[in-house]
Amino acid sequence: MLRKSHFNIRKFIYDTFDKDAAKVVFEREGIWDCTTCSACLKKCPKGVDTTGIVMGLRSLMVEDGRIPPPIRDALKSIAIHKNPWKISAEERSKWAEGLGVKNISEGADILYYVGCTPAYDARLQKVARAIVEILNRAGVDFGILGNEEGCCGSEIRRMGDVWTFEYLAEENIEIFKKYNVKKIVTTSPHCYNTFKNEYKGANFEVQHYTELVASLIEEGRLSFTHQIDKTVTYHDPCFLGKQNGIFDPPRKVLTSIPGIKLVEMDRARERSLCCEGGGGRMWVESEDSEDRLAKIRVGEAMDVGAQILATSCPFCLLTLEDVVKTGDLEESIKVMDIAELVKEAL
Amino acid sequence: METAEIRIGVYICHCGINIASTVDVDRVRDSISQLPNVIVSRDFKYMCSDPGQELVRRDIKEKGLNRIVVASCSPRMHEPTFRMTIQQAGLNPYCLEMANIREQCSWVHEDREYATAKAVKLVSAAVAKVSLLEPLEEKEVEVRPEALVIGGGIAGIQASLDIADAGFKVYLVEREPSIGGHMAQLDKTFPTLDCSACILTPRMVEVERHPNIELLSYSEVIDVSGYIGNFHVKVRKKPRYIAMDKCTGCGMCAEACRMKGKIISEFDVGMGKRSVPYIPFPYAVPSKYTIDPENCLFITKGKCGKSPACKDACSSDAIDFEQKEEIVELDVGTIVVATGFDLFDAREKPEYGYGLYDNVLSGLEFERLVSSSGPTQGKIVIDDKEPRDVVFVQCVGSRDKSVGNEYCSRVCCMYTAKQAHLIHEKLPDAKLTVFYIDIRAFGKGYEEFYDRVREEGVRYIRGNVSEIIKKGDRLLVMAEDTLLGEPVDIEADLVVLATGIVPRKDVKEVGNLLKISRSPDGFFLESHPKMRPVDTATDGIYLAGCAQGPKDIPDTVAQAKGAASSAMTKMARGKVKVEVTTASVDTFVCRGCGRCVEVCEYGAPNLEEVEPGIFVSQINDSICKGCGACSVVCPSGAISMKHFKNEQILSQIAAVI
Amino acid sequence: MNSEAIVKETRAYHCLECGVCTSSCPVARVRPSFSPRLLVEKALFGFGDEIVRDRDLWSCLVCGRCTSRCPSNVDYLNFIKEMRIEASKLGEKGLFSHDGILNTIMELQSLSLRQKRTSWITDDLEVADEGEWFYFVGCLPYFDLVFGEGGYCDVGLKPTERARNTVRILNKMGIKPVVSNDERCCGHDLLWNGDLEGFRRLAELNLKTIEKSGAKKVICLCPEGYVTLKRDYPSYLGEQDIEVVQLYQLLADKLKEGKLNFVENGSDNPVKVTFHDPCSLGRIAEIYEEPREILSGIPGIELVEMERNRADALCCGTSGWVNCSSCSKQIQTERLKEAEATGADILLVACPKCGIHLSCAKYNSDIKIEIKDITDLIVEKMA
Amino acid sequence: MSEEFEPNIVGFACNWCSYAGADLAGTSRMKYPPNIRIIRVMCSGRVSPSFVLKAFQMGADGVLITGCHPGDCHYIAGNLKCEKTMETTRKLIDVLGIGEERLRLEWVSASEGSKFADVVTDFTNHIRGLGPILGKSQG
Repeated sequence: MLRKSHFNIRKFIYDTFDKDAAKVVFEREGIWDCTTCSACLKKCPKGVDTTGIVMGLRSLMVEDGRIPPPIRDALKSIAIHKNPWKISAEERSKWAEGLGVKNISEGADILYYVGCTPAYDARLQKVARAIVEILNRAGVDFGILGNEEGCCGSEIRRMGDVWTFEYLAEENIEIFKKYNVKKIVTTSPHCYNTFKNEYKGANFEVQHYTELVASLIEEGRLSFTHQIDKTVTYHDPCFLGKQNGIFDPPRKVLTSIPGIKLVEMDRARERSLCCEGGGGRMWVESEDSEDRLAKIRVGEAMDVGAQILATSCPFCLLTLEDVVKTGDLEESIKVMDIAELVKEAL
Repeated sequence: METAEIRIGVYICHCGINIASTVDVDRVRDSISQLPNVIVSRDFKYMCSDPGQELVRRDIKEKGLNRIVVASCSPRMHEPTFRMTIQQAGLNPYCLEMANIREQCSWVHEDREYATAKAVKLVSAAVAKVSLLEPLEEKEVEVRPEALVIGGGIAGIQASLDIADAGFKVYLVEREPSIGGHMAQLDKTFPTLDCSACILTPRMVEVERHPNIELLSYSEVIDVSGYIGNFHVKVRKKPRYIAMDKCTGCGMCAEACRMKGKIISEFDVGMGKRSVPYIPFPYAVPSKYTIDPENCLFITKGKCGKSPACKDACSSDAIDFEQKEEIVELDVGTIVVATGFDLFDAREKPEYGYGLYDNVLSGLEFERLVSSSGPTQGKIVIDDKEPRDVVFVQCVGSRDKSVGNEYCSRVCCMYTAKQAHLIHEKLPDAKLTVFYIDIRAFGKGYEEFYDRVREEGVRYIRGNVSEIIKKGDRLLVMAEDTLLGEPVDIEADLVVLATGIVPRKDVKEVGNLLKISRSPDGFFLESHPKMRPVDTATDGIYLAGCAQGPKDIPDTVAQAKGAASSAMTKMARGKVKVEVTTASVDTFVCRGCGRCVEVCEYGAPNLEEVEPGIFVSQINDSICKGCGACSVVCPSGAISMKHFKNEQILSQIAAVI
Repeated sequence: MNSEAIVKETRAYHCLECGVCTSSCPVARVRPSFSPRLLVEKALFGFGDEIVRDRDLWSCLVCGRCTSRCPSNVDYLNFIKEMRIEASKLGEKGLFSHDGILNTIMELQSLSLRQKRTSWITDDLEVADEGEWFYFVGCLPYFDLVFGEGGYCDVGLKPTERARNTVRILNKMGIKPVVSNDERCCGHDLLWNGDLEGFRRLAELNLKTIEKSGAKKVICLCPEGYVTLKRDYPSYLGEQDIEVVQLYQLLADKLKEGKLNFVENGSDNPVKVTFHDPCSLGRIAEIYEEPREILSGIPGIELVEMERNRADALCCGTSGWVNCSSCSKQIQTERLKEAEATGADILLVACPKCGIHLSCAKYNSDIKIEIKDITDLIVEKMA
Repeated sequence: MSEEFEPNIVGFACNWCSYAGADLAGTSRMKYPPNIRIIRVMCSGRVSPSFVLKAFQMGADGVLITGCHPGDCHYIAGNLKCEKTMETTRKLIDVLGIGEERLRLEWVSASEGSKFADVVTDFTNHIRGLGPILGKSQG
């Protein structure tokens, strides 16, 4: 991010040593530019919690009411609708209408936690529906929370509103307890990460859907009938790859689909480049869209000859597809979620 | 155990007025005289003076005393004095107990009443303990005038030569076919730019020729037992499949081999190729060939053409596929551990693209590339092209918690400077950039060398590299210039990673073998970081070189000489005193549970099978240091700590309360 | 009591010198110099002084095998106890295991210290301060710190789990027992190590505590606690107005009444278990069948008996935390091997101490059999 | 002696660091309360839990163990072994009702005479504040 914005994490760290942290963050530019991808944290030789510092400083801003309007709106929406997309909580499970998905209150082995974006965004709803179809095919006993599902709080925490995050976390844990949830599968790596690493006192197992699908394939519970003769490359989402070390299951899923030729970009796995969708960045527009990392990333995918750029994160899907659309690249490359590819091949 | 009646003499010292001004010595003397078994209780102005000591000696003789209590200063001060005193009068020196009524009473308290009361308690405790003390015999063990040196790198070579020069027999065990270690792989050495081979080879040859050194190359230590002076060592000599006495080192076998040029050369760190019969490098010692059993067609498949090509080619009939491994048993008095280090594997830092891009090299790979004996005969070429832009990255695998190595490897700053200089020398037009966090040029002539390299135009940028990616057929190196606070991207044709020093991957097994412990960084632990830097906690085992921690060549040589000197000191005297106050096992009580074995840092207790299925712990008192940890964990009460037995300490507790 | 009086008291003069005692003695089998017969004979010939100074006086396991087989009914157990009381007066003692901490723990409990012994009680357990039933927990809270996870001599056990199990079982039977923080060590080991005064102090404190709770029935899991409260308290402190019940007696009754039920097990392959009779529960309290009745009521369990069972059972090898030695280890190893030889997967124990001693012998050995307390099994299978 | 409760404190000091530290307090003429009586052991790892329990049983009001700082142990890790044992011992005396704060383990090096004096002063005052174990003055 340093390469395109004023954001320099090292300066923020230095300043916090001897100045009043709040003042620093008010004076310096760029605190909202961090995508919390944690590339710096993972590489820091002294193990400094850089991402934590960003979140901490942002929380000072939030406390002081100095929030960029779009972020303020997103935070407000979460408080009212329990999602950052300003749509009523009553409409949360609309995407599932007609699919016959059972509600978790009827009891199920697994809770499929859809997440805000897949629940409301028209593009991502397709992914959610694809996941439902895959799980049904494999005969997985699962249920959803329906309109009772609320935001996981991952992004809100990264936007600095730690108070609302804690409130959301407590509320969600209560709901999970109520339905005796033992295992959760998420669409988004962001929900996955926060459930796994940031929910204190939680007592459930959590999986990203690519992990579950990979194990279903391995157990022989999913089989493919359609061939997809395409060259595919895979973009590792930061919150799944770098931050949680899940590199192989998505690749295993892709390579099990007949016809797919998987090629790797130069920056793959731990080396993956962030798409800029994390850390609340979905709600702030980058100043100069010329240098968007997503654009670089799509370029890298095309360089290795990929016809499909596959990913497994709602934010990655949106940011990357946006580049393809605005750049008129739809003829040469297509951005798809792994779930969509699996569904197609079933 | 003595069964005779206990007759105690108690002597209370005034220490001039040091004790007497705060403690009422008369009262102490009188109270103590009432205690059971106390035959005499006296006070004296200076107990440590000649008349004071004489008083004790006379009483021992005249009154038949057999236990003595001296209440004076700290036992850390005068215990040796009074032990000698009573020994002169014919008593066992361990029949003495001191009460510290100066440092821990008169000097730290002001109230005379309290101080006197406390002194009475302290002396009573000493009386209580002394009546339960048992005479102990001091023991000496012989030290064999032979040493084992494990590892034939520069540390092992130096230690072996020093010990051998002093006239002692040395067994030098090296796992590889040749001695020389990592130093043999280096090109030039900083800061003086001596050619590494030029200064090392003569030492290697000296080892081979030395009448007191027996070199066991291509061999591994597999078992060590015993203790200082009397270690028993088993060494496995791996089969070379080539008779050492017949091989002339001519190399015809390697020439003839069907796998010639197909095997990756370990010495060239994967950058060159070799045959199955090989000599690691041209100036190897011993200069004998070895057949690599893992890649030999005849050994792995049982067939190599009609007959093995090497066998046909050898004119001295040295090839012998019938060779078997051999176990050699040695008895030595001391051991020097010089097992060296491994290079950090840069694949653990995937952001640098090592292992992914051919033009990202480790520090050692670059050494081979630049060496005239290396795969390119010293030409710096990548894909047949000379690099125009070269980037050096410091601290790869050192000072890095994310890979678990918090320490500084101590050599990378300087070897990077040297490598930059070597490129500059060969490719004066190349643009050289070094990314660093701090430059540590602490040795003699190091800072000057660093300055010289910078004067040569090498650009030093403060900030470490975050990522290396491909850009066309070149590399893009990304970092922040932390002095300017700005991002910096540099395109390069070659990146050299200053890969650090890490403990050898088998360091744990070797540690267990020798029963020596490791510090948190994983290297072998010295007895004291400052005062005993070459000793280990196990008497008779000494450390040299990078096995103990990262070091450059001068420090390695210095430490090797230190280790040699420590070993020689013990061997020169020929005898060594062992701890008297050791733990001992009542073998009848012992349940053989092994908790003492688990808790002991020195490997003194050992479970021995006395009858089938019945184990009993035996403590080797030549190894035991007397800490007493085993007696605390012993569930059955079978272990007692001489001079600090349970009942002795309990009697003290009862007396002080 | 002098040696002559002891001989009289314990009917030692009836000794036929037949040697059944010595040949029944597990210690004598591994340590030929130890002979119950010779000890008695020494007393008969007036060498009592020698006995009280003899280190072997403390090697007897008071397991009762000799007493139960003696054709002349010599009360060997009391003979040893009285001899030890005499020896204690002279300052003699056995070699304490674990540096004597267990003994000191017992002795310290006779002071008026405010213990914190009930912290093992978890929220799911129902206990009371007053009521009809008093659950006498015994040393378990202390054993937890010595033999539990991270303890001085960690043998992979969770002793207080036995206490929780007991309360769980009692709760299931509709009993909300009194558990008191003022409970003390029952005094068994002090008594059998010759400290009669220490035993009396503890017994008085315990009786007072039980009385205060209003309980008329005392339930014990620990067999040693059971025999001490049931037999020794009345004999040293007079008849008490309380009924002492061993948990397995109660459960066997409940099973017959249909009040103790177990979950049905769907699996066809029953788990093979074998059962180690504790000396105090078996030979001394003569409770042999009750635990077996309970086991036979548990579906999916097949009880296979060891060669030596019931009155013939071998001791777990140590008593009173003294003279635990290579002999003990040999006895324990023999017992464990005997258990393995039955082909059972699990060796069930009914006494916390047996559990500790046998687990200790298993430590660092090649013995594989799992050691489990019966209460673990009951709680697991209880419907 | 005064009417005030004067606790009995038993100290165990390891020979190499803490006992030397205590000696240094003496040679530097530092002052601390006389209630502590030190028993010298070669290593803090020699201190058996039974010593602590016996001390309390015999009437000690507090037990202070001092050993080398972690990493400085003359016997490599005896002090850490002691730390582990004493952690359990502390729990044990708490269950027994003696109170865990009556047992303290401190690291004192050979150069820390003043720390030794401070530790002893602090511990003595602390125990004095707690009063006798059995609640009535024995003093």
